[in-house]
Amino acid sequence: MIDLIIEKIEKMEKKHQKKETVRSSVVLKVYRANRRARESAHYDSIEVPVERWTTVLDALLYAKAYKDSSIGIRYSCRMASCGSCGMKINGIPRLACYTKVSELEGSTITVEPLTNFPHMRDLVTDFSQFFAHHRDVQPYIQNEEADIKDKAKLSEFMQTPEDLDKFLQFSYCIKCGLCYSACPTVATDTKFPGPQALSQAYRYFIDNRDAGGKERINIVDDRHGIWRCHFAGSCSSVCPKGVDPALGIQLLRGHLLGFSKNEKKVADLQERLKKD
Amino acid sequence: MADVISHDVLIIGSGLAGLRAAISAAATDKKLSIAVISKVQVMRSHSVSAEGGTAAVLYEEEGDNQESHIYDTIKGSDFLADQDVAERLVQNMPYEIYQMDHWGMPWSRRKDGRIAQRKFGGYSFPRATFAQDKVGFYLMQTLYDTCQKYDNIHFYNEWFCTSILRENSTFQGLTAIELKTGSFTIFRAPAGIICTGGAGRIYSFSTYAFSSTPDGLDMAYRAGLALKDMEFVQFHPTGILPSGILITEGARGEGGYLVNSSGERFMQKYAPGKLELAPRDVVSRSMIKEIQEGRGFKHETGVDCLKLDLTHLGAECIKEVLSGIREIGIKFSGVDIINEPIEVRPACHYMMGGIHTDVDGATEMAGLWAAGEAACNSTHGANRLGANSTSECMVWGRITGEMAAKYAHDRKANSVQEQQVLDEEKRIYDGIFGGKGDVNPYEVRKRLTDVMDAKAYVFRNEQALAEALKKARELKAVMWKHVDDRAKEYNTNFVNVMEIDSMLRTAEVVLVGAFNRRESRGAHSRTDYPYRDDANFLKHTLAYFTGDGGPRMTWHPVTFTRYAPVERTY
Amino acid sequence: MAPGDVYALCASGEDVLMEVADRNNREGIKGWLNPGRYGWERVSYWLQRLTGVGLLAYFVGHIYETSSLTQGPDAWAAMLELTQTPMGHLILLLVIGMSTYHSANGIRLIFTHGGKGLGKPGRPDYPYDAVSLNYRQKSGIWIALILAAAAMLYGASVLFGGE
Amino acid sequence: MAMLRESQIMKIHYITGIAALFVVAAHILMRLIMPYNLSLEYDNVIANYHNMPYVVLLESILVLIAIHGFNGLRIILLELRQSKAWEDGVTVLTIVAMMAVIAYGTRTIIVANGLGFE
Ligand SMILES: Cc1cc2nc3c(=O)[nH]c(=O)nc-3n(C[C@H](O)[C@H](O)[C@H](O)COP(=O)(O)OP(=O)(O)OC[C@H]3O[C@@H](n4cnc5c(N)ncnc54)[C@H](O)[C@@H]3O)c2cc1C
Ligand code: HEM
Ligand code: SF4
Ligand code: F3S
Ligand code: FES
Repeated sequence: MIDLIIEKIEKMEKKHQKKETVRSSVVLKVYRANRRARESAHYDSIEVPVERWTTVLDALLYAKAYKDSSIGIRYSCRMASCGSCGMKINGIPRLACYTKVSELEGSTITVEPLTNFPHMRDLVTDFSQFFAHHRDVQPYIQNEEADIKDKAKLSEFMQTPEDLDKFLQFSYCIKCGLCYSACPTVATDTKFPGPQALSQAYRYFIDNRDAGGKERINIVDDRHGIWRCHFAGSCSSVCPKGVDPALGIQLLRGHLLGFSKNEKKVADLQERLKKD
Repeated sequence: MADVISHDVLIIGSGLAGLRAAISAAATDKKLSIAVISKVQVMRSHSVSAEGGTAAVLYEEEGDNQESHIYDTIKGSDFLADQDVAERLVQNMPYEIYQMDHWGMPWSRRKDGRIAQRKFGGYSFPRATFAQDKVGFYLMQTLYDTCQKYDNIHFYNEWFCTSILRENSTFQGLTAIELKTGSFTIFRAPAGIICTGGAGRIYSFSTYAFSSTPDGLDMAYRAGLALKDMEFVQFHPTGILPSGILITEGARGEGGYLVNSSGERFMQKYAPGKLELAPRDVVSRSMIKEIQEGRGFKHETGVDCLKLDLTHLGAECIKEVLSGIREIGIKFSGVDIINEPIEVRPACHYMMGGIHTDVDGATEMAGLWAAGEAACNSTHGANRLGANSTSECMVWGRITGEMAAKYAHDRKANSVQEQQVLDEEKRIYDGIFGGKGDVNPYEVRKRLTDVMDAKAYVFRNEQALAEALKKARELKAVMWKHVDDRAKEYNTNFVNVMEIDSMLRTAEVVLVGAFNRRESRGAHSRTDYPYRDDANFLKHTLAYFTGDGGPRMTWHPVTFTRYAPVERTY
Repeated sequence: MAPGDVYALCASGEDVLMEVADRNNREGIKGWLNPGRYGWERVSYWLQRLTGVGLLAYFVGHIYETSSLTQGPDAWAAMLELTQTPMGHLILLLVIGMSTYHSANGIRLIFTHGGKGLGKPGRPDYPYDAVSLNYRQKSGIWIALILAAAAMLYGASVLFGGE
Repeated sequence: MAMLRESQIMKIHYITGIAALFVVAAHILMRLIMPYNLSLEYDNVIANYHNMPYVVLLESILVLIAIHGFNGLRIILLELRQSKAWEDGVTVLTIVAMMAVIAYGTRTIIVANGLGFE
């Protein structure tokens, strides 16, 4: 019964999301400032033509090519896989190349740099600390066999599709920083690794090829570590790739609290299995 | 003079090739300091867009063998591949696949826990190793994360390299601009590896990332290195409209059909043996023929196209192994491939050509190597098989990284030639940043790429190429070089203008090469010379920089070790 | 400064410098002001905080209030005169609501923080809906709010209805 | 200061939270066995303080909530600013405040326990 009601509610919400409005032009309200040059911030309004499939990135690049070429913006793949173009669009962190103008309400679109990242220029922010947080959680396989020593004996670690599913979702992360920008703890705590790094810690922790663990766990079990997440969920609600960092964080915490047992058996190399 | 930063090995570009080279150099000699310099942040490189697979022979016990992979590659290349290079690729690939597995690559798995492989165009065995349909992304992630283990790898995110510094023919370093501050800096090192990727943005309708411009190629070209086989541009059959974003070949590998407006699976006519899984040049040509003969669809933008039908695969299969392109279809084309066929058209996808190297990836300059798509070691000849490119990046990334590290081991960075630095500073700051042009550079870019799309597409002919060349040279001569944005910090306008400058030169090389090659081979198809001409053209094209004039063209022999050319049918 | 300079600063432990380099553009607690952008979990986040701090303040106040007992009946009566006013009752009512919400939501959070009730990770299908932001969690928040409202109603009937 | 790992501190936080729920519930229910106003009369209150189980209850409420509440405050303050001075200050401050509140409350209990019975 309850499940049925819930399903109904979910459906209603989704229908709501799907709305598209086609316009022929929109006004981009672009945040402008050059930090290093100590320029003060202001907004520029630029009108650009749009079509049904125009993304906010398309619109901004059109503005850059034909209206004001000095707009500072970071972009690369234009297909939501490189993570360059994160910015606040109408107040919410999103990927510009992944947000169609037709999905947005109103004919003015406000674009601002991601909060919680040091600002550089216009829509561009500094990711150095974000990347450093990622590096700090030791995001790599720790295993004696990590580097293949004997090229004559090649084999893979055995990993069933079920083993894969345990971490696959978290490896969708494109390091776009939207979650970092949305998280209320990151907003005040400069030492908090943030949802991206913490969920990557879980991604490697739960991978059955990883034999490390203790050290990585001790890194996140810190005064400014994993416990500073209070399940605000904003990270998961803005993540464009379905990583659900909030889930990864809570699952890892489950292991720290002893709620979940670590039943991970470190995978065997395929060849050893065959010999047995 | 500008600030100087010294390292032992400089790696330019942080795509698959660059990262693989970095790890291999760092692991070869832990005492060396390795710099990875890239104009984008590491993980933003174009390689993350690669979708379908990485070719390797893994299951010999199940019927695959390396000889067959070698032959498929050579045949796919229309016999223009250097055969020793193809051998090297195939022999090294299994190791790379397993090494990636050990580093955490989420390869898709078979039920028995072993690595899964899928069918891909032009192969006689399913040997595209895949991780859903985000192979390039996962490879990049695995390499990037593995790089974090090494303290001797230093990343220079968002530094735009502008020129190679050299003494006679020995590498000495580079000049680069730090985007964040705008400062012009010299990098010094005894060894360097160019991994700057492809140049597909010289076309408008292209599957490439916006950052795939030819500035890396151009840098080598201006330093006197040859660009090889640049006329061979691969058009991938399935770019979606209107953006050109790719639907992976894996979609056809999993069983997708191409259909024309009479609902017919037209590949039956053109490649009865392999159907949709014929090599890309064959499929793209068939598609254009269908369109020319009036059996295409019209997309709402007015562009001709055909449809890729995946509806018969079923929702579960699509969600499992083609989730990425389903997302792309819904988001960028408004089509859920589970329910509807999706409109596609051949799009510029890969540059077979690049910086001329030998089988080890060494360039003509001592101390300088090239790897990945930027290099042309002639693995792919006139046409690359899908899934062989990420493979190439891995194999030569590793080889060049190792060789550069060994070379740098007992060498010190030399002091650089001051004059070269001053000249370069003059070229970019007086010539470009301080330029007095009044034509909008972005308009120049649009014109150029539109011309390339129109005249140097799947089918080419003498007249069209001549027109395109004329147009490209006109654009080059127009007074357009200027930068409106006067700020030093994060000046992307400046970067764009420098990219456009390199695009003009590289497009010219492509067009001259295509003009000179009066035959049809692989991806280069001339309607006025419809057949392959082994007597006159079984050789590589080389282009050298001559200053403001066009390129100086010469030829280079192809290496044969096992297979004599035969007619290529599928 | 070289790229990664902030990282270098973190590593060298120069806290003060890092703070300056880093505060730049942090949203700060201002970010709480528009929680509607993000959804119920975000509301739960700051309500848990506000009620926590509120209860702590009340708790300290309550200890002070009861300490007047030690000075005899007169002091106690004087204190009651101060607290047992309509205003005091309103505060008490708020405390009832806060503690009900904080406890109920707190219990949910303890499970959640231990990874329970969130669903399992797995292949995400487009359109990506995070499993952790599921309706079990959302209903948990609503239930806490409803319980708080109910407790406040009951409390009001005791506090104001008794006369 | 790092005598406890953060995970241990948080376990204490959760346990004290849940335990507080029970004792506070008991505390409130005891006020409801008689009309609210009556429950506040001096003699009735003092009577409570002579009831040993109730004293234990009050003391545990005091300790549990002080630990839980001040640790909660510590968390919030830690997240607000980060520098060694601030963080050390916060840790010391919350521990001192916690102990002070417990001591002060305990004093009330002890004194009230010794207060006037005929
Ligand atoms: C959509 C798409 C899908 C593909 N799918 C597959 C597939 O399934 N299988 C397969 O095998 N291949 C595939 N390919 C091909 C393959 O992805 C590329 O060939 C390969 O990724 C190239 O890698 P790279 O390392 O050489 O260069 P890139 O990844 O392009 O990296 C180039 C690097 O050089 C840097 N750079 C460039 N210029 C400069 C400069 N001036 N200064 C500083 N840095 C510079 C860039 O910032 C970037 O980091 C695909 C290609 C596309 C376009
Ligand atoms: C009665 C049962 C209670 C339970 C189950 C409970 C549980 C919790 C939980 C789960 C948290 C969140 C910790 C986090 O997000 O990391 C929390 C925070 C907090 N609690 Fe309680 N609590 C209870 C009572 C109280 C009381 C009575 C007080 C007041 C003295 C209090 C004060 C706080 C404070 C100040 C916080 C910090 C807020 C934060 O961390 O965001 N709690 N509590
Ligand atoms: S977890 Fe999601 S939002 Fe966060 S960086 Fe990764 S992809 Fe972006
Ligand atoms: S938004 Fe922040 S508080 Fe936790 S659930 Fe996400 S990391
Ligand atoms: S440009 Fe790559 S994610 Fe938007």
